Amino acid sequence: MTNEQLKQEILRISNVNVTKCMKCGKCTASCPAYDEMEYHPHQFVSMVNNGDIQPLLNSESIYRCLSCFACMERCPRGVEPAKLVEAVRLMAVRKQGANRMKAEDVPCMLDENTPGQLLVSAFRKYSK
Amino acid sequence: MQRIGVFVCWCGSNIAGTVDVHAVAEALKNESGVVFSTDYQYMCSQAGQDIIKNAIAEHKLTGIVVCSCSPRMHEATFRKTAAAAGLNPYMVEIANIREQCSWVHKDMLSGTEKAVILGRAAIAKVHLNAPLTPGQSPVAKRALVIGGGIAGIQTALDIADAGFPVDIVETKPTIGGKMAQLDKTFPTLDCAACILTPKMVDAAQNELIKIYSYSEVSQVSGYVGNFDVTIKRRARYVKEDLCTGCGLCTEKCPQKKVPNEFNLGMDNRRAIYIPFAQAVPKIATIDPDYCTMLKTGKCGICSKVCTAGAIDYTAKDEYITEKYGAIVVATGYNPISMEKFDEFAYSQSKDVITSLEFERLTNAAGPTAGKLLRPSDGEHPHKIVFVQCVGSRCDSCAEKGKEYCSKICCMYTAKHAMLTRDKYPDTEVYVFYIDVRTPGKAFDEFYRRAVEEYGVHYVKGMVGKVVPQGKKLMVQASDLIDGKQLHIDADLVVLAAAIEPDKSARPLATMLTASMDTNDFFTEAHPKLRPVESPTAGVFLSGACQGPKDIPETVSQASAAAAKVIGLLCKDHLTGNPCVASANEMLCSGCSQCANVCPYGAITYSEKEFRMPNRTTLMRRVASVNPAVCQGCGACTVACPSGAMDLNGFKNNQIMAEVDAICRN
Amino acid sequence: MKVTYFPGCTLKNKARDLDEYARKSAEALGITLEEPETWQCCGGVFTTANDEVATKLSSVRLLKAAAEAGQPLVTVCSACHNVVKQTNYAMANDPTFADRVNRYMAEKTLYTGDTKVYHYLELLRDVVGFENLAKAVKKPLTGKKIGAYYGCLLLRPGKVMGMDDPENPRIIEDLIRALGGEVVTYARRNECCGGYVSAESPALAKKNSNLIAENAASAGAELLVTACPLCKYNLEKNGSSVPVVYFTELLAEALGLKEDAND
Amino acid sequence: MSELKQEYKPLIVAFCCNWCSYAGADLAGSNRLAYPADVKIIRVPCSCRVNPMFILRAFQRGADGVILCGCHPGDCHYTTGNYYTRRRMSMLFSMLDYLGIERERTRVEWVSAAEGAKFAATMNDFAKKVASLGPNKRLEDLRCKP
Repeated sequence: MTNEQLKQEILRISNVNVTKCMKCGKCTASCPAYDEMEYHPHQFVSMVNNGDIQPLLNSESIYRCLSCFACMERCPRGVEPAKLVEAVRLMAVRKQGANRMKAEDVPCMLDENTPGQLLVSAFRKYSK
Repeated sequence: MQRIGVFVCWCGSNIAGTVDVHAVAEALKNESGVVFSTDYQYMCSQAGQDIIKNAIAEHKLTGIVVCSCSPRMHEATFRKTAAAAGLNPYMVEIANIREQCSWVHKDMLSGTEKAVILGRAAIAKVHLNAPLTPGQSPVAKRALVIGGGIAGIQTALDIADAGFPVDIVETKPTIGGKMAQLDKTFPTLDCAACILTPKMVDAAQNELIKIYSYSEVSQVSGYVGNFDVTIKRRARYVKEDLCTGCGLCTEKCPQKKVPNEFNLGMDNRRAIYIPFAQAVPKIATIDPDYCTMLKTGKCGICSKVCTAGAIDYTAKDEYITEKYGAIVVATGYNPISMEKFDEFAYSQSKDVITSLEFERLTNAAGPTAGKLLRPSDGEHPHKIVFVQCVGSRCDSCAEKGKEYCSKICCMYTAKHAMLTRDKYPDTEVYVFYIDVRTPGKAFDEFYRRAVEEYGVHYVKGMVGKVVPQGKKLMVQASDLIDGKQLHIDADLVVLAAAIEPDKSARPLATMLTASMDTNDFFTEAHPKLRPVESPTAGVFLSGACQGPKDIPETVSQASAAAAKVIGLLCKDHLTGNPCVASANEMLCSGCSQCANVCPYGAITYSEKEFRMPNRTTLMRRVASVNPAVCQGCGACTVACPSGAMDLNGFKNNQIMAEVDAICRN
Repeated sequence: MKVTYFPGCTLKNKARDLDEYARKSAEALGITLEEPETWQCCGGVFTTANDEVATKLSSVRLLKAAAEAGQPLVTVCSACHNVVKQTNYAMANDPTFADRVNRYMAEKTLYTGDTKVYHYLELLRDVVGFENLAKAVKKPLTGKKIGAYYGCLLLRPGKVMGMDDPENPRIIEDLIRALGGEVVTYARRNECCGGYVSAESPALAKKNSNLIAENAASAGAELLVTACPLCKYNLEKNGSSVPVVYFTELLAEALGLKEDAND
Repeated sequence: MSELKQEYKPLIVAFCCNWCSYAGADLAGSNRLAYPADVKIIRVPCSCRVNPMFILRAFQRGADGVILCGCHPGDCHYTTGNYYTRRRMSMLFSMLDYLGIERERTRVEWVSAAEGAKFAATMNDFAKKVASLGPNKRLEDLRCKP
């Protein structure tokens, strides 16, 4: 896919209007996973707008987003960067054999208190 | 049947070059009602006008058509010519055969053909013209200024300077507005009080200016030149004519725990109070929400200590009615509530403050006597974070904040940062910005000085979260240039809150039938060319009620509004435009459709008695148009379902006749 | 009042307390919680992707079951609540999505987002009323300094959840007050604990959980209450200095139902 | 026959508001920006003065196209007149559409006093479109013909 096609695909999945962004950086200022991310919420907005999807697809950042929606809530422009992260991650894991998490990984993540909610959520986020 | 004269102008070769003017004059001679038709080199010249005048006399013309340049050019000229010859000026129609014919078409044949058609349309219209006389209305030579901030004061002073009486209505106990609360003013850093209070005193001492403080406008009727305004004078429980402003009562009042709104609640005042030392009028006011005497009937200390006998616990609201020729709205602005932006922890920590609160904290007359101290513990802050654009520039779908730029924040934040660094060089100052907007004389230079000379840290980025922890405010922010997330342990966080129109503006706009935009700012009659007039005739706009403005801009707009008011009050009578709407009462069903679309509130309804067969009568509700208020747009004529509403000069049958004439091949 | 009650997967095993005390308290407050005979997982997380239908179907079935019973739907777990409310919002406000879902399910009747979804907290606030709840309290939590921990899923996206001000929530605080406890507010109460990323990056979850616990402790909280099993897990796993309990447990305690449970 | 076709000149009525579009038309003239003589302008104080009846009348009398020009939204001399126009015309145009009148025969265009070039370009384009549609037969009332 060309950059433009990738961009359109992300915009279709996420239904985000990236042109609304005024580049204030409040999303990135709000992000609790900042330190673990290579690309930060405001960069997702700008890179999607520029069609630079490939680096995002290859980045660990898409698995570090907590989906806590802080960036969405605080964006003064209603841009919703979290939806872009989700869209890029889905584009990555929807590929055949690209599941991030496999059933055999589970036992080593468990301890006696691990709630089922964690596993269900993680599988939903990381696998298809 | 009209007797119509047609005058075709050559305009040198401007028209004659592409249009066969003789042929046009000849062709139009055959039109019904035309008794005279001629052409001439320059109709607008003295000789040309004489031809028209002579023809009117000689042929007893009742209407004339001039085929010439655009009516926007010479309609007024030819109307005067007609009037000079004793013909009603509104019996003149212009066929635009220059701008809209000879200049845009190349060949003589089609140009001439079109000129004839345009002439025919004008003739068809003149057939239906009726003489019109502009209405005249007297002008009450007194102005009302609503709002006593710097905008209202400046407008009032300028109007009074021209010799007209002005009344200022201010809801607070004193005039002065927001500017009285400010410390210094950008970009010259003169003290706000030093330049404002002399103006307040000027207003108080000017014999032509009457200040109704602690009052509000409660009713407006009438129209340009003739407004009847009812002003509610709220009971202040202190007789204005007796109080000397000595302030003894405000020291003796036992009710000490009233949040002081002048200091934005950062300290307390008494239940009887004078807002600040330089208040105008300097008269005490009793706050009925806190006064023990008014609430329980037990106390009365202020009355005992008042040597002037000015205290009156039995006072009631009073209403006065006054006639005004012009009204100026100067209701100003307020910072928005920070309630919905609690990611900045405004409700959680006293040390998160708004910029206006910062002004009070640095003001020598403020709660800390001008020392910059943390509201929570009175300690000197060593690290201050300023956050710009809080609630400004938000998208409408973000459901909080305002869509517009509040315009003044970049500059006052630069001022705050600079003054802090100047007075307390040991304090680190961060300013988080999205863009720094400094379009104004000496503004960008000012901002650069804050950065270059005073070492203020300007960070391109935003604050995402403020976490009060212990005595510190942990500020989590982005630095977009360095690509970092910053964590600053600040002592004070200052929010540049967006500004919004005062809440009183919306009901006032309804009373004045003045229009507002979606943000409740008053709309101007034209955004570029009539910026200080409301579309409602006789209502003028001054200051931030029209849009966010700094002091220099507010003062220039205030003076501009005053100039417009003076221009109006100078006239003894207002001559209206006779091309206004009028309702045919026989057809009107009183449905209110027309009033709903009228942008000027020119249409009113009344019950009228109509004669019916067999000597009976019938009461019916019918519309009537106030010709002094109607501006002649014609919106009502189309809205009217019964065809009762029509527009003089552009009547339905006139436009229809033009259509017919153009389509008659 | 009868409501359809959806406990969700975690409440059936690791978070039994959350469920058990919710049921007891409801009973004491005169609300009948009717658990559907069969139910599936809520979906775990609500994907914001426009084009995803299958992962949202189980929530739609649940919402539809409540609609058919003519009852509001009550959830307790923050995550379930988030998924169910977001799905319901999409069904009500996104006709294209609703149409795809309805076609996919191919049932006799269509579902268009009509079910009223309450979080148990909202039920307490809007149906029972905190004033009435205060009157029902038998053992007030007097003297206990309690901090509310909301996390992310309960409040955000604010427009969809419509539960409380996402930046300055007060519903749990009001509950604590109604139960007679002393409220401790602290700024990080709506910050994320680390969520499911703790599966991948325990360090991130540890950092976030610690920041939250520290902030609460420095504000003087002696106890944190939450509605989310994952929040509780992350905070406890990362050694929160402040103990964490479910809000239903606190509720049951104040209503005098807890000893009964222990008996 | 083909010669006759070339001879066909559409009849176009343009309603222009006094404050913006009529001034824009004047500016087109001052700048000598040509457009077909088929366009005949009627001056109205505001685009909101144009009663849908006027447009129907023009079609009835044999006009092939009717264009209505007003100030840009937000710039109306009377503040809100052009908003009324916009709503009324969308109603009228959908009714005309229903009656089988080609959508291209009617148009609303915002032309400011400074947009002489836009005025001329608009008229050229509109005249071309209308010419390509051929004479208006559907609404023309032959009884009105002399």
